[in-house]
Amino acid sequence: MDVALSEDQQMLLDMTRRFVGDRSPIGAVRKQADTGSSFDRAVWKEAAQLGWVALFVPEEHGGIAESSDGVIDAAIVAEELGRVVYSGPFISTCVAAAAIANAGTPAQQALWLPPLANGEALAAWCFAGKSPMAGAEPGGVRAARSGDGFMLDGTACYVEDAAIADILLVTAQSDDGIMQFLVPLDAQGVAIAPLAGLDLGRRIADVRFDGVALTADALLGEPGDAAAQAFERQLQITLALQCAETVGVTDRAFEFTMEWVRDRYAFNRPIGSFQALKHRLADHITQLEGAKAAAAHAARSVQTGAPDAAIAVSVAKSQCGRFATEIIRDCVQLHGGIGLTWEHDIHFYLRRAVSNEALFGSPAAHHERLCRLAGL
Amino acid sequence: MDVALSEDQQMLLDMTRRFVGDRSPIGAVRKQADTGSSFDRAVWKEAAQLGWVALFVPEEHGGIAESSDGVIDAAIVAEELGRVVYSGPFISTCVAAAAIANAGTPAQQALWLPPLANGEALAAWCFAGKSPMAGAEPGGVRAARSGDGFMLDGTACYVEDAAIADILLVTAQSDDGIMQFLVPLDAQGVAIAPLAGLDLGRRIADVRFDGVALTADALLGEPGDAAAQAFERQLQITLALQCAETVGVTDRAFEFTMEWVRDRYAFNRPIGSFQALKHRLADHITQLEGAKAAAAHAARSVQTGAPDAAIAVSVAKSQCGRFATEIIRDCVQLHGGIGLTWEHDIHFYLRRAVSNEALFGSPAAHHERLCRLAGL
Amino acid sequence: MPNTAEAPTAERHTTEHLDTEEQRAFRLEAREVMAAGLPPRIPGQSANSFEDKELVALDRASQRKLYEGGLGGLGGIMAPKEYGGLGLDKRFEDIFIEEAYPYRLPWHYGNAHNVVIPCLLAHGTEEQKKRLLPRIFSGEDMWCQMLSEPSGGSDLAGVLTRAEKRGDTWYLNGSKVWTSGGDVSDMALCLARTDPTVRKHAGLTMFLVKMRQPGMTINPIKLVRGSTEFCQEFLDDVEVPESDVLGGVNDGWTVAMTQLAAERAGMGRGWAIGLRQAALSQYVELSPQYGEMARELGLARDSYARQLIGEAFVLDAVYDLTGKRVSAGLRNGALPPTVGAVHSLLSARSSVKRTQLLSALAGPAGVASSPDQSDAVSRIGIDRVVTHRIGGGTLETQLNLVAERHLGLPREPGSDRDIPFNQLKHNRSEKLA
Amino acid sequence: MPNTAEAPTAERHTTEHLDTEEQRAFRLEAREVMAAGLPPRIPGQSANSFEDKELVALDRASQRKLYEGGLGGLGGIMAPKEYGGLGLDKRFEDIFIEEAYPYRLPWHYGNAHNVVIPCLLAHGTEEQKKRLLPRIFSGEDMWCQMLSEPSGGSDLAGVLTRAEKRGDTWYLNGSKVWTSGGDVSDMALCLARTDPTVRKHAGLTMFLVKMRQPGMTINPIKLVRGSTEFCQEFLDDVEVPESDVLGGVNDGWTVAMTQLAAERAGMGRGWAIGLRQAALSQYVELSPQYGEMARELGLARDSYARQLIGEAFVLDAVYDLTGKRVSAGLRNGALPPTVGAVHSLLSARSSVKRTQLLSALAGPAGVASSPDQSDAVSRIGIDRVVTHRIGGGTLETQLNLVAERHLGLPREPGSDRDIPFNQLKHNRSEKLA
Repeated sequence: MDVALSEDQQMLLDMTRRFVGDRSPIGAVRKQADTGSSFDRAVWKEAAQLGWVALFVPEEHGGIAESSDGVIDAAIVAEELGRVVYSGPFISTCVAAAAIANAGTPAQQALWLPPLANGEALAAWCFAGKSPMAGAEPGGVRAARSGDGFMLDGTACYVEDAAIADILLVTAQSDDGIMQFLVPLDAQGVAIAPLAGLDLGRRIADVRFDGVALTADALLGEPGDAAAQAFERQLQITLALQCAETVGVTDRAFEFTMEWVRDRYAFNRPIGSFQALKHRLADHITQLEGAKAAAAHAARSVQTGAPDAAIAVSVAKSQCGRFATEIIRDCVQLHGGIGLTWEHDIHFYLRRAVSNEALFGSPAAHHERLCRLAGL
Repeated sequence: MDVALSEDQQMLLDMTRRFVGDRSPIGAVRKQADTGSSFDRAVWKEAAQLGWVALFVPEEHGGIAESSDGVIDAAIVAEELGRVVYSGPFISTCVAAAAIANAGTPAQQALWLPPLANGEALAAWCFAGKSPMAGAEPGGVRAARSGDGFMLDGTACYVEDAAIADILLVTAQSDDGIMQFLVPLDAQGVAIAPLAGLDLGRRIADVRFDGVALTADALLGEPGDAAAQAFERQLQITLALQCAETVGVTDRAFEFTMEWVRDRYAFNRPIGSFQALKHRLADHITQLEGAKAAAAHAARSVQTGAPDAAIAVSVAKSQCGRFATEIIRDCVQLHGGIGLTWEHDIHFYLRRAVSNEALFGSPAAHHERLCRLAGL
Repeated sequence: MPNTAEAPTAERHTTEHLDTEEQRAFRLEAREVMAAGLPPRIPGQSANSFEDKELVALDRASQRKLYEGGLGGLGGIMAPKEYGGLGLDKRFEDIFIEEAYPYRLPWHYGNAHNVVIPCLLAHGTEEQKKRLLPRIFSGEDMWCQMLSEPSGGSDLAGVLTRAEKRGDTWYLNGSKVWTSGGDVSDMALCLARTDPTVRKHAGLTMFLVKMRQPGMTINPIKLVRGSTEFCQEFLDDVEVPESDVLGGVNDGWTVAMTQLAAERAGMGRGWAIGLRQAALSQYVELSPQYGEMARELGLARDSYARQLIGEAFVLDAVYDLTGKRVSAGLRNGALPPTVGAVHSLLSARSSVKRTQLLSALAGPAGVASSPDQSDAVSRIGIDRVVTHRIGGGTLETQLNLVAERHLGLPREPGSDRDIPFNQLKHNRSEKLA
Repeated sequence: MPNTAEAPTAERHTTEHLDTEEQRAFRLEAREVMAAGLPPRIPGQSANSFEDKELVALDRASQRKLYEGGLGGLGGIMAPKEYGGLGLDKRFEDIFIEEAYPYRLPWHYGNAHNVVIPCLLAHGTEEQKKRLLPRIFSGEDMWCQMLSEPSGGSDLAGVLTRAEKRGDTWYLNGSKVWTSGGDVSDMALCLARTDPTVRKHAGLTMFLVKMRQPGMTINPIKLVRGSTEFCQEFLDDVEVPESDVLGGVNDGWTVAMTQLAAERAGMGRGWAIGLRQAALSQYVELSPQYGEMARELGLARDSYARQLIGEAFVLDAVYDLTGKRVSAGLRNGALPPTVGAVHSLLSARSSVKRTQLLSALAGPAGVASSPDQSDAVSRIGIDRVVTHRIGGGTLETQLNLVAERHLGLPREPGSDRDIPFNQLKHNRSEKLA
């Protein structure tokens, strides 16, 4: 989150924090894990009314894109969602809405944007393959022209929210370059293979496409360069929001760890008065400030389409990914035994941090991406 | 150095420490740096009389190999040399002596082993190329048969002590596999290009071979597998001694840093009573014990020709290389400003540690080597 | 604290050629008794897993069989005869361990062996030793240690559990936590405060407490991974007869020190046992598992992945070699006893680093695992989440031990050691389970 | 402490369109004076390098030219007119900095600008301000700070240098160290102990000391890399007239606090100046130098080398972005003033990490360099040796600042703050040069 929020943005932040505090506090994800239930759909619909997805949807389709700072505002929301390890499909749905708003035909927009904006429909984005660059570039799915339509084959890996989605946004490679499609979940040949996720508030799956036949109107935008640019923009939005979420996760875990070290006594002193702990915490806040700076810049650059947007998201991903895990891991350490119990909240924070570090491109993948962006 | 020294080994250690303490204390390398002089040849000859090189030379050529534990004993010496950042050509000369003792013809042995053992002659080993694996595998020099003899071409990089050597041990690649040669320094076409060394007690150079014609008797041992094995053994000896030296460097720097933190007061307390410093030092002694364990095991395995010798030296190199630098770097930090002055000894220690880390294969090169040894 | 390391699996080692006649006889007897009564060693099986009630029951039965077969049970070989032991020297225990190689020993009596027996021998009355020790050797009593408290963290002497005497009986009230095997044990060493008006180390007493009695509520603690090897106990007027004070009243800290020293030495012995086996494989071996992971992930040729794997090889080898060095140095006296703490710290640091390296290797496969992935890859994410251990003290305690005991650096000033306990600040007691 | 960062080199920025008429006039005047009197900016040239006596002399001349041209000299624009300044507001200083873009400003007066002038304004007598400030603006006096002592380390209030009064004159004896530019300065702020019988912060006094006088021996300190930007001074009955006490006798700590706060704010302003330029490049750029190094080393396609480079890109970008964030947060008040310490700490950590990454990239080329290697590769080894800086306080001080001031964590207990100075333990004074 930026150091300078507008009044509207401060209101958005306050409203989001109040809403998730009331309707989906950290206890919600524990309850889901304990009961094996999924996220609360009713809460999602209420959230949609607050405009979470509408930020990316034009007014004519029920959104507020024209009057908001899309990615920057969504990053404010994402950071708040991170603070409670929220389990709804925020990023997936926002990205799909942005993609359809960007390149959809009037019919596609009219069909999908209103229900995405008002919480009636959910979307998932299928694009990753299995490689060291998984999640940071397209792979896994291939498209071929077939008559007037197209045929999809392959497996999209690490797809968030596929199991609950109504529509799949699919990025595929083809002989004509990148192609993107909107594929209904019930299309013949689509199969979802759920993965065991470390983050108990996420639903991740591999999505198999086994000769999935699509009519021409499934195509989203123009194949080739336009689709490649659209893909890049979708990835940037995803990363900007993921980093903002990671910042929220870390910030909150750091916050309650600070309370713990101030309140907890050992040897007649608050443990936060021991110099070794103080120095570790000093290093953590320093890297956390770095993560905040990088995440805020990423959101700003992506929103404004700045020339450094591609660089900015990879920088943010590497910094947020690595240090969130490292900081929260040490916060667990600082809690002593209690931090290792199921009943303590902190493991939900660390699960999300570790998960976010690895998904949508590991730090290593983004280091490689930065080298490519630098022309190396 | 092993935790269990024999009486003889303890004597060797005591004698070496006394000798370098008297004749080549840490001040010697500073003096050389200040005056631009090289190492003290007279000291080297005295040292040779103590049997430093003779450890690798059979009795018939004036050595004591049969009655000593070659690499293990030499590692004891090397560790002591590290403690004073000794600047003589210990490792180069030992390795050349071992190589000649291993595969030399009677004539080669009779010519070179006595003067190497008694300090009259010095040797340097040319084998490294320029690649991520530089120093951990042969490269740089190629040999070809030419009439009855051979022709050498190429550049051996990062050669220690070439400028002061009487004889070059050269490992070259050829169509018949690895070949090794003994090349006199004044051979036509040999040119030494000194490098600017970080370690002020070392002389490092690139050695160029420009159509150097050798007669058949310059060949050392059989080309092919035998030479490859001889190369590997030379590398192992080098690494075992380098790691022992690095342990000595680190142990001594850690020792005087411990004295410093015990004696130095800030805020009416010894700075060694501050918990953050204590924890850093606890981590350092822990990794230093790891380095000692790995270095001692490497010397033992190389000396006994154990099946894990190749692995052991790479493990030791990675541990000693990385942590020596890290520990001494933090020791500099713990000294405050004085540690950054030319007049303080510690930079000589850190220079050698950083230099040892990079030479004869960086830790990264040895990680790669371990993967190859693991069949990956 | 549990020994969560795997039971040793390296090659068999024997020193049979060194046996005296008496030792040879003992060896053959051991061989026969073990063949008849012990379950086989299962490579990879946990040494201790108090969660696995069947394994605990199996160990109880094994301990009884060893005892009935005349081998003294785990911990009984070197114990004096008058307390039910065999009264033999270390050589016999070594033979016992050698012969046990093909079998599973009753490792759940490891705590009794390492800690409880030495404490009872050092501080127990004649009556206590005669009454309690044989019940350990025979497998009747399994023991746990109730030391830590939910208010306490690493400040062991800060116990809040109160013991008050009414008539001949002590009544204990409070809560203990991180007790391994609390729910399967019969007896406990329990530290409680008997005088809060003196400085904190001075007002403590060690009690021998029956675990199954009114007023004792034992709740397993669910950990992040779902396991429940530790318990929290709530003591509500738990009764201890006067005769079950161990050592003097208000002298409990002395007993606790014996206990901690025995625990540390036991850890040493613990891995010495492992190492005696591992030492057979005196060579460093590169575990094939990292390479297999890389192949599974399609990264076998990636130079960055190979760096991660190479560094993991080094991590494992250095940990192994340091263990051997420490073990050898302790045996021959070349290293001070405090060096054990260095090895513990290396263990903690190595496991964090290992999970970091493997997480980087696995990428998304470590946090979202498909059924066709190997377990080694799939568990990387959760290993990264639960990389810290409860046993062996907190990292801070380990760091302080190394700095103060091993390096001899000064303690923190401004200690609370001289202030009456009831004037100290402490935490409320949290309920973990 | 010196600003060792390179002089800013980013693109030129102007806010000319916002000028009032008066500002416009000032701008044009500045433009003219600078064009006539200032040397050109040389990209990559150090801002401060007290070793480079020619550069110091050049800066003295530039300062004089600015002053004589009516621009007040560095530090003079906002200073009151009665002390030789221009008495203008911040907007004019901003214009001055904008217009100075093509030139080298007299950065060796940065210390005066950032620290000395604020201290004199805050604590000086009317006479002192009138006498001393104009000499700074005009380039006559260059100032240094004599604070640290060879016995002192990070314990600034532990100064041993004694000041004793005989008649109207104070006599100073002792040694000071890490004085940037001690050998080229004319005047110094010097902290000395005037009463050792009271607690250490209470017995200090700040003196205004002439550097060139009998009894003052100034030795440049040779650093590892060979440079001599710092000095050690030995004071042997150095004389200071009564009129050159700054602030009250025994109230020197108050002045020192102003001085440290000004220095920190100055660092803030220091990079604010840099950033005002860098902010023009509001986008993150990936420096081509790492890629060039990789190509030179033949590692451009090596996936491990690319990881090292990628991480270095991130390190630089995050440091840059954090600087911008801190700067913006300080300007708009969204971040507390203490956040500056966070940025300093990040700088220290980043530079260590950067040298580590680049060392791994360079391998042997970093420690044994051939003449045909680039300087960027050749310097990696020595960078790794001298990765720590003297300026900005020790790492420990930075960590304590962040922990205590920024995070609000408690100070160490058992402080020495209430004990008379002559009962404290301290170190002997070492000779560094």
